[in-house]
Amino acid sequence: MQFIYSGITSGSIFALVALGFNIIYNTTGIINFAQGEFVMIGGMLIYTLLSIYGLPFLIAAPLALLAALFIGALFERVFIKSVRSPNEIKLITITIAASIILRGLGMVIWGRNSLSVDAYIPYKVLELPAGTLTSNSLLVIIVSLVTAFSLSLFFKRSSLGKAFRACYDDKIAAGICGVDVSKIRMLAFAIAALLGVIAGIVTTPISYVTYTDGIMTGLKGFAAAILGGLGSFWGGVAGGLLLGIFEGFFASVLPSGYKDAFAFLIILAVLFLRPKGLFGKKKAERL
Amino acid sequence: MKKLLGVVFMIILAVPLYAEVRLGALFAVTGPASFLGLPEKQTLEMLVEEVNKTGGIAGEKVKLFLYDTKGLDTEARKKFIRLVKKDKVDAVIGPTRSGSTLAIKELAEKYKTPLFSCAASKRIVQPLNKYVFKSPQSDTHAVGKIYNFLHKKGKSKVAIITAQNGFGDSGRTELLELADEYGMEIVADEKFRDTDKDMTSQLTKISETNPDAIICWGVGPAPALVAKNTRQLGLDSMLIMSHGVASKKFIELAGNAAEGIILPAGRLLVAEQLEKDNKFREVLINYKNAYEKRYDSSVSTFGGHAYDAFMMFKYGIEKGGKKPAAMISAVENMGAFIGTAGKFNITASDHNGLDESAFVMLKIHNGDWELIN
Amino acid sequence: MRKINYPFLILVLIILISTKFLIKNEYYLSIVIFGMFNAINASCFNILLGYTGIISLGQAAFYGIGAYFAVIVAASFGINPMLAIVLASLFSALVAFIIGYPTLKLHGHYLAMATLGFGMIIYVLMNEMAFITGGPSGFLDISKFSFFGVSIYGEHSFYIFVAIVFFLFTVLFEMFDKSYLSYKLKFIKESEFASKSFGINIFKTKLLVFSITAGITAFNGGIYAYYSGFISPVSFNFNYSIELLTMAIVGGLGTVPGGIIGAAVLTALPEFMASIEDYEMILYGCFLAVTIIFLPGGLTGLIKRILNKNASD
Amino acid sequence: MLQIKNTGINFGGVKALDNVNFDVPYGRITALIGPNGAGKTTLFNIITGFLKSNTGEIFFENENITNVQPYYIFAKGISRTFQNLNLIPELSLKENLLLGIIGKDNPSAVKSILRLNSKYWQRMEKKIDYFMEITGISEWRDRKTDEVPYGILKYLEIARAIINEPKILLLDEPAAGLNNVEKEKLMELLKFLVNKNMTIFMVEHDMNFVSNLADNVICLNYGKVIANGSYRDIRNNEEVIKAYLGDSDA
Repeated sequence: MQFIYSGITSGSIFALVALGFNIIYNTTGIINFAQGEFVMIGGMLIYTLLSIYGLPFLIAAPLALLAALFIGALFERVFIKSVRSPNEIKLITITIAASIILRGLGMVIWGRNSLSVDAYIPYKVLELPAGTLTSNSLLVIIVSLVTAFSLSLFFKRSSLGKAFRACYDDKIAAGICGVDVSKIRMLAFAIAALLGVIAGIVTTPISYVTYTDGIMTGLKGFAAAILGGLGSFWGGVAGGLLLGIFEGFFASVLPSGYKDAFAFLIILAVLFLRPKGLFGKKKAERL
Repeated sequence: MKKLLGVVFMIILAVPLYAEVRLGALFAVTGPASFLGLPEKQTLEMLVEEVNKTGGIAGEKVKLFLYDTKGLDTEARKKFIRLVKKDKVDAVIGPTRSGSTLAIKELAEKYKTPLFSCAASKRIVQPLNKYVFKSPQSDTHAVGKIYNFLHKKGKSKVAIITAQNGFGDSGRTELLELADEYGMEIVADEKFRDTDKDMTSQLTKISETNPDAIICWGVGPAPALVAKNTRQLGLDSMLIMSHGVASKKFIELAGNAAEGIILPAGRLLVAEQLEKDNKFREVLINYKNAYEKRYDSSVSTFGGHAYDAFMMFKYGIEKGGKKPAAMISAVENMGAFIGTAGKFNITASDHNGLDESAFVMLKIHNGDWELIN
Repeated sequence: MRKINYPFLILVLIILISTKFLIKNEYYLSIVIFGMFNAINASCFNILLGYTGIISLGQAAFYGIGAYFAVIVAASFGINPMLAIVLASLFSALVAFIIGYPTLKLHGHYLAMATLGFGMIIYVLMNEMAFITGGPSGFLDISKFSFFGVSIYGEHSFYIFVAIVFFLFTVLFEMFDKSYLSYKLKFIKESEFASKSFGINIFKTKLLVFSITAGITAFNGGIYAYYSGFISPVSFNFNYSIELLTMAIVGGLGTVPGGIIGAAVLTALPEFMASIEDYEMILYGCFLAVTIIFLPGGLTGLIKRILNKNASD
Repeated sequence: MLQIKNTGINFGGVKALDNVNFDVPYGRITALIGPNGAGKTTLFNIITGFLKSNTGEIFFENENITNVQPYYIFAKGISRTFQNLNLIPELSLKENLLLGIIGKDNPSAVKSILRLNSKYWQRMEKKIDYFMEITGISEWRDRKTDEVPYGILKYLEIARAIINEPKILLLDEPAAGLNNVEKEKLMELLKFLVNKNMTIFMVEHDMNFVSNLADNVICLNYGKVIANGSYRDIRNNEEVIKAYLGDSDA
């Protein structure tokens, strides 16, 4: 049973990263390979604000989130918008280039060691049926779910959120109806960066942050988004949680060295049976 | 005019006369192993600077050529050839990782260039390659030290959890191989990846086997997570780590969970706790103080490996000169010398020269290292 | 059936031969050798992505399969290395066929994920099947390489061997580029829908291309293993697949020189920057970004434009 | 020749095509008209095997070809064009034309790479020349597709569809985007083809174009056939007028 608790903890982080992927995918049609780097930067930012500048958490966290919005928007303007004659594959590659730059900056600015911050809430081990969960893990789960819910409200209720969905349905039509598609794109990156930074903030006290972290985090988030079905909001959340639980499950029943192989095997199996992921919708192809 | 030409001529002639010792170095300064490679690099740069300040080795200045292997075999291979063929170095210190060293082991012989590796695997010196030395202790010795310790405590049920990288793999091999010899029973054999963020699944499996001790073999932040998760699950088995975590950084990361962890390590970490007349004390404290003053960060045993490797190299040049064969035979006949990792006794058949005594058992207590006698 | 671009092939040949005679330093030779390995792999990647529209992020796995299979078979059964490499190549093509069968029905990002997942699984197997692969510590027991009785050892003789292999593959790629097959692939890439309605069996064609490029990549991997004398899983992880992607894009997708130029530049670049250390990663990333942003057709596109401009002047 | 029987398809509960019945007679030009979203292209896609119908059957020369693979339908002699052209910009017109034939002949890839089947290619060159001649695009032979006017690309696409000498040609809005001169030329080309015993079935919006060409017109609205007859009959059909007026209201 322990694997379910740990699976949900790591899974809720994958879910946040997967949401970041989905938001960008829905507005631009590309996969942002730098999404994992946003998580890394989130951890680094909160470390800097808390441990170096000694700010209290209630000031540091909003500052980090603000910075995230700024970084995301800047990211879009510098890397995505400037590409000449863009196509899908070029945009994906530019995000790879960007992820290398961000990783390099992370190393130069914050060094090579893993960094850690003190827990935001008192450490407590919660005894649950056939397993345990720490108070910090619980915080991760709660924050992730709250973030996901408020984001879904934003998309459903606010007019800006509706503009996002219009962009997803049909970019050209949205443009004609007065939606500023370019602005929406920039905002999509800002929100994706925000999600990454939230993930970075909540995980750093538990599992530290290192400048190389982004690669694996990004990969897992991508896997989660695909598993759930690209572009599907709750699919991303479900994909993240499932991936986390799979990993925990395989680590606890198989020789643990093979756990990643099995997690990916499951993803392959899902793709073969459902080529658009578990909750992915088939978008009508234009012929 | 003639005079001027003469001077110019003299200068041109003088350049080759003004000889220098060319030292190559390969460290994993970036990439996943960079927290090992960086202190090695810093240590070496510091030592070269010091030596040059005091007139160099055997009257010649040392010129350092240092490249980043990024922790990759192919990179190590390319950069080694670069050092040998382009920079024409007399010897090479490094690489950081065992895999990278093994990738260039044969090349060292081919290009007749002495290599002083900073990686631990015993496969680096076994089978013996005339040109390859290594300064860190072998995993065999660390494992022997741990098993001895457990044996003395009367414990025999051991669970192991090892990293899926060269370091963890090498440790795991030794742990499994030596278990019988020391009467240990391996009740669980789990693994984790350096990038894993949660080890509770593996540890739950371990806890079901109810071991006397859990031995974790890894480097970097992952072992700190193992420590944290062990505490979270409330496992009361003794937690033993490898020398791979012998840096202050580990205690910082693991926080309270580090309390009570036992590990074998070189004496560097407990230099101050050694008795005044201990033969290691002076060497260790000098290195430690110099490093910490210069880089404003706490010393780690990894940097010490570069220190020891440099000492071998320095001795080789002083006594043997730049000719590879002579340098090697000088190092082979170096006799006992005190390094940061322990007392070396390099011979023609043993290019590491350390034994189990290089390790002491430490316990983490109140956020600091404590010597176990 | 376009005409074969003989000036290009002759230029490649001249560069290869003059490299042999001009470069004596083994360091530079080794860089060129690595460049050629990368160039063949990147060209295969280019055929997949640039011609057929298959994004395969598992190419490193085929490279690794080739390397491991060749040395393991040679070590266990004592067969000739060259034969082992050919077997490895066939084996890898077979693996690609089996994997491709379900995978190539996927498209776009889903295909990327599936191939990436396949790469991860192979990577885990290389690490975990230590009883045959040597695990994370690597595989050391690699015999000396010989080709029909000629022993090949060291940078100089390997340069000749790899250069010949590289040139032959380049000729093959060029002939492929000018054959109807490349049109067919480009048609598939442009519109699967349209090509289907013109009677092209897309799935069969894709599967064939995927298997053959996997075979070539593995062949290349086998030679790499013998050249380097030591292999370990880190050389074949996900990062290498991404490197191939960037090489193909920087060089220029859908062109034969693309993979070669991309590989040459991105292999040489880090060597120039080796002494910059900490900033190397950032500069490398910036170089990539600038190329992608400002050069729509990659470096090949840039060269073509310059040549055309000169021709019209 | 081509018979559509009771064909129907649903998209998520919406009946895109509902019990469609009609015949396309041999050697004539049949036009399928109807307002946007009436299901014209959907029907094309069902005929050519890209969509699976939920009900009904399709017969071609008395053979049931319902829901078989596209390449089989192509092999039977049904060829089509597209609303967006699906040409390859980096290839010349000649090479694009080649794409129409290789799916049928399937020349050996190995021979082609090793350049061993030059006789075949010589024959193909002649064929390409002939079809470029009749579609009137010979002068653009070696230009790339981004260097020629849109009208030429339309002709090229038709040439690509007929180079494999199909029995029936399905055209998806052939006149769209053409100017009047180009339309005239296209009409002549189609008449020429029909004289050569080809059957043509097209989706077209341009009523003038349809009236000049079509022997038979079928009008589709909301997935149903609402009229079937000569252009003159259709023009006076009340339901058709209503459908088009309703469309222009929106």
